[in-house]
Amino acid sequence: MARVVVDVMPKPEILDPQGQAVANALPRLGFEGITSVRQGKHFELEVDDSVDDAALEKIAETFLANPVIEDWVVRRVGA
Amino acid sequence: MARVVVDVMPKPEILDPQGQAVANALPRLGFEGITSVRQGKHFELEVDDSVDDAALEKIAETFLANPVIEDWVVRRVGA
Amino acid sequence: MSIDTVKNAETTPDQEQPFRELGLKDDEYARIREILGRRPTDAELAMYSIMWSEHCSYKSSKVHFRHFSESLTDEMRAKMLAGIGENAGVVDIGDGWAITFKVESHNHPSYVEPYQGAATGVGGIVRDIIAMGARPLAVMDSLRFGKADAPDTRRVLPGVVAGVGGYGNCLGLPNIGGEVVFDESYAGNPLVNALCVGVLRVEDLHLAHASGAGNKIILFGARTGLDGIGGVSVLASDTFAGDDGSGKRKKLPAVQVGDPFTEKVLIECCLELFQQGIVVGIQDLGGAGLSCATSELASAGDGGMHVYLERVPLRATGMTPAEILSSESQERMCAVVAPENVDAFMAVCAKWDVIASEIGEVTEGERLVITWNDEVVVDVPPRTVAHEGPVYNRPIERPADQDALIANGPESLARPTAAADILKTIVTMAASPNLASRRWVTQQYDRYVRGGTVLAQPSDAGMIRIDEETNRGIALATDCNGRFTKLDPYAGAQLALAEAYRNVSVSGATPIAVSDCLNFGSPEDPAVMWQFEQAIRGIADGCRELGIPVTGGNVSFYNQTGSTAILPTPVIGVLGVIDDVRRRIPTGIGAEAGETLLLLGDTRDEFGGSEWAHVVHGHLGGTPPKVDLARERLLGEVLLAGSRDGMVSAAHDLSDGGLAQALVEACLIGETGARVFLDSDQDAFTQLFSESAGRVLVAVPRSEELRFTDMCTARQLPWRKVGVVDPESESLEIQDLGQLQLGELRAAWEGTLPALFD
Amino acid sequence: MSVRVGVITFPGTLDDVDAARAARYAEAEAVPLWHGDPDLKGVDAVIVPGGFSYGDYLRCGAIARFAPVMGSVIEAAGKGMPVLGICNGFQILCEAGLLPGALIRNSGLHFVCKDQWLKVENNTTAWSSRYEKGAEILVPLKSGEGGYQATQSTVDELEGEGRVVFRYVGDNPNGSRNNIAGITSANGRVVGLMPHPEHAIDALTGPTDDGLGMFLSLMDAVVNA
Ligand SMILES: Nc1ncnc2c1ncn2[C@@H]1O[C@H](COP(=O)(O)OP(=O)(O)O)[C@@H](O)[C@H]1O
Ligand SMILES: [Mg+2]
Repeated sequence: MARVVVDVMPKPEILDPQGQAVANALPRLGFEGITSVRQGKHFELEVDDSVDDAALEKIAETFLANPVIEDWVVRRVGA
Repeated sequence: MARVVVDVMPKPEILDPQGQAVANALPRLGFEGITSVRQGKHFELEVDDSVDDAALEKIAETFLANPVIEDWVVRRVGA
Repeated sequence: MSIDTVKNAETTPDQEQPFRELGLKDDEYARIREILGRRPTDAELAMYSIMWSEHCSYKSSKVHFRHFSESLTDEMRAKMLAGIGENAGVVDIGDGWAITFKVESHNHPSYVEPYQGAATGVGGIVRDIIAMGARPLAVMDSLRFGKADAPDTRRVLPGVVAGVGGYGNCLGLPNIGGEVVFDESYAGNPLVNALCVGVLRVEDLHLAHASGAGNKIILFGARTGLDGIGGVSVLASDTFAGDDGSGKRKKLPAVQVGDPFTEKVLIECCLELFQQGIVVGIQDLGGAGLSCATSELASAGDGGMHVYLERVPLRATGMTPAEILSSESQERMCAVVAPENVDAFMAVCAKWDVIASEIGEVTEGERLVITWNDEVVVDVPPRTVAHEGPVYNRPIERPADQDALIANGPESLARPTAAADILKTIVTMAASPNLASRRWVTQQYDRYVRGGTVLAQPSDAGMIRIDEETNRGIALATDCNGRFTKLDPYAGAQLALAEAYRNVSVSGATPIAVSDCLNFGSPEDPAVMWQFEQAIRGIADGCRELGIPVTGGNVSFYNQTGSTAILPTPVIGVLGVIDDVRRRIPTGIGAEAGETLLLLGDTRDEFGGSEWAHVVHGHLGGTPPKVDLARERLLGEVLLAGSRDGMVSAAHDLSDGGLAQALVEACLIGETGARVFLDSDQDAFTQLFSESAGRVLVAVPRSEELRFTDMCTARQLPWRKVGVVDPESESLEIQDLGQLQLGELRAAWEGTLPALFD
Repeated sequence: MSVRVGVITFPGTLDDVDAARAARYAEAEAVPLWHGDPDLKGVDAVIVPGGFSYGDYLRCGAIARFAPVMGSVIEAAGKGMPVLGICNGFQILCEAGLLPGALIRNSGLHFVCKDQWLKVENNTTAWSSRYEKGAEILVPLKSGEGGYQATQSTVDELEGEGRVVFRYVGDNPNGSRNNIAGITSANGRVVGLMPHPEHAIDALTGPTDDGLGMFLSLMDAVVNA
């Protein structure tokens, strides 16, 4: 059994309305000094040991992320 | 200038329909061996050096996460 | 994990139990012991405490419901297929169609977690409608918040609106109306009342009950988790204190997260089950989860029931029987199925990917027995849980300050007299939070889905076509002016009823039934109980006079911040029928060339509780406008006749803000100018801003003017010509006062909510 | 000859009844297709309707595009069958690669339901031939994730080849690039758009009957094929 994290983020050149909204709101709420915010998705998976890195990469690329607009990172955490 | 990552996840006892939907879809797509999926949000912030950990914690708690139903982790990455 | 069984309870009669923490009074706990002849088990205690709560047992309100039944006439009873006491009322609307509808509150959860609270409120009321065997048709949401510019309103309102939309949109139910009201009294206690309406064939009505020994009980839909079991988590802790770090269950937030997709699939699954005729009945799992569903099904049936609790599919590990019984996990239903139909039932669930488990069966006995891995954890007479809870005759006392409130009338408030001031007041009022356009809210709701929506926001009533062949349809409106109810709960409740009735009438439909959601402060406060009793009597008497029954509703008590109660808010939903939706009456003027504007009804100097007094003077006092239900009925009849004969091209009821606001809305919605003339007999201010009830602004094609006014005269309905529609004009012109440009009015009316909440 | 239009239902599809009704208004026969069944039942065209397939929690259309029926739709589209994706259907067609680009959260972050003016930019597709080029039509828009996004080169290509079929008129309601409301495949047979023509087929239940033109266009395309 392993824990796997996949982070999916909008590509830099793609509009990120959610991150934008957060960035705009922060100064209004009195938080200064945040120069940029991007918002994406964070997945935590529990996977059997039989699932190899190639399968994980495949899941991220074909399913968890849309490569047209998103980048992603897959990492195994803990043991 | 620092990069900060905030991951926000539904609390374990709270229903996570998003993760659930992904978990249910995976076997149908031919991916076996994923026993659980939780889905949350991933924020990447660029912050001035003037922003201290307390401020970041405050931003996460009061704004990025909803403490009633979500847990969160703040970490500084790179330099 | 050691489980408290009946056997254990019998041998440990003196074990201390945290019944007070669970909300039970000493005498209520004593009664449970008396019923059982022993102490309750943990699981039984959880069941009784939830089912005997105010929310589930109606213990403070029940005695007052007799006003509803006592006021029923044969005329009112005739069309009612199911009334108070069922999941939702059902009325026969002709052609073999029946309509079921109900309003329910989800106030407190929406304050704690606005998005999920409101979302699950919509989910819950929709399940009530499905349980009747109906296809849900549409939803509405009646909302109350603290002051519009208060910081907390900025937290609560956007979340609530997004939640109502997020859930309803995903279910594919058009949102066809509602209310948004701001008043300081709701600051710590917003109101989120959701309404759902559904349709079925008369012969398909299913009242849930567990009859027929051997029939199976099937739980289907979402898994059961730790949601909403806040209170009951004390049972799992040694100390009853909960958060003591003992490794036992922490006190959990009583928040549920909704999964609208699961509910959408559940709807389709239920409809297919009903259609195939393979269920005896279906019961929704609402506030009290399995405790409620099992005890209600069993007591509505003619036998007992045995439930095997370990068969319930769980989402969390280590849940105790008490927790499973009290979980409020959403999107679950319970069905009673004859053994020979179980396979077919399971096949339908499989088609929709719905998890289903046989968790028990109907038995010969009279007891509800629940076992956990062969140990009996519940053994009770089900009626004592579901229906024979405590009933209170709470003390009632007219508040000491009621007279002072009434004495402090609006007469002394400064009124604008100069033309420019009156015009300015019109703009100020149009931009005030309670009168401003609701578009910021309603734009987040899908009103088109399923293709049956004939009228929706900003119309006075929502209207849905239910039969594409005959064009038969229904109309719905909800209303309540809490300031009127505060000044006089009896009259105020009737004014709410009158307004909702009128809103349905102006759409061209005929009102036929009422559902209400009674939102009040603490029933332990005699002044609140006085308001409550007065309001119920007002509604019951009013319904009798209008000839339309209350078919169901919901009571929500304890709506208060600290010890300050909210304005008494009996939200009234009125359902109407229309034989042909193509003759609906729109709200906006200007659809036909050459329209005359007529004002129907009497305008008196009535400003107690008015929006003008509230907006301009922050004043609340005096008496509310006079109620005349016979007049409302007459108005309805005249509008119906006018719509049948093609004499009315638009109609808009007058309510908050009076004639001025009605004119502004009719012009802006119709994107048309108008020229208005006031009467010389009465001062301009009163004519424009009075909130006298029983009035409607209608537009009639010039060719029909005489015919229509003759009809009004013949039927003794007062009318007055107040202007003409001018499609060429870009302004609302009021003779002797001046002009208001539509652009300026639109900016005022439409700008307010976006400025506050974007 | 009767024209058979398939209307797909996924779990969570909402506007399938409306799409079927619109097809019938255009005097086609509406044929229900089920997500789990790859059989297209011999239809002449397919509509992928609006809704929230599988809840759309992950990303709109992300799960639906893997449904068995979609394999058949992709194959049929490759052979020139007309396919229309409306709202969630548009999102699914993009996810499935039948149309380029993707749809993201509205720039205002709210679900938007409004009557929206559209300009017809291309009247040579299987679904838009009944309109005048440059005509303006009023149909409902109702979506939370309707912002059309694609790389600059994709947008340039679409514009260069005249493959933008509908464009928003007036304020951009959702942040779509170049005000794009709907696009077509290179051969003009597959069209996707966020607004809902099937909700504008009669003035009783919609703002206009402007949307009917899309379904009538299809009748021409099939009959003349
Ligand atoms: N929360 C809401 N949800 C849906 N529709 C709403 C909501 N609030 C107001 N509306 C709609 O906006 C319009 C104007 O509301 P309102 O001024 O309260 O109507 P009225 O005064 O006729 O009762 C109506 O069509 C009403 O149904
Ligand atoms: Mg009204």
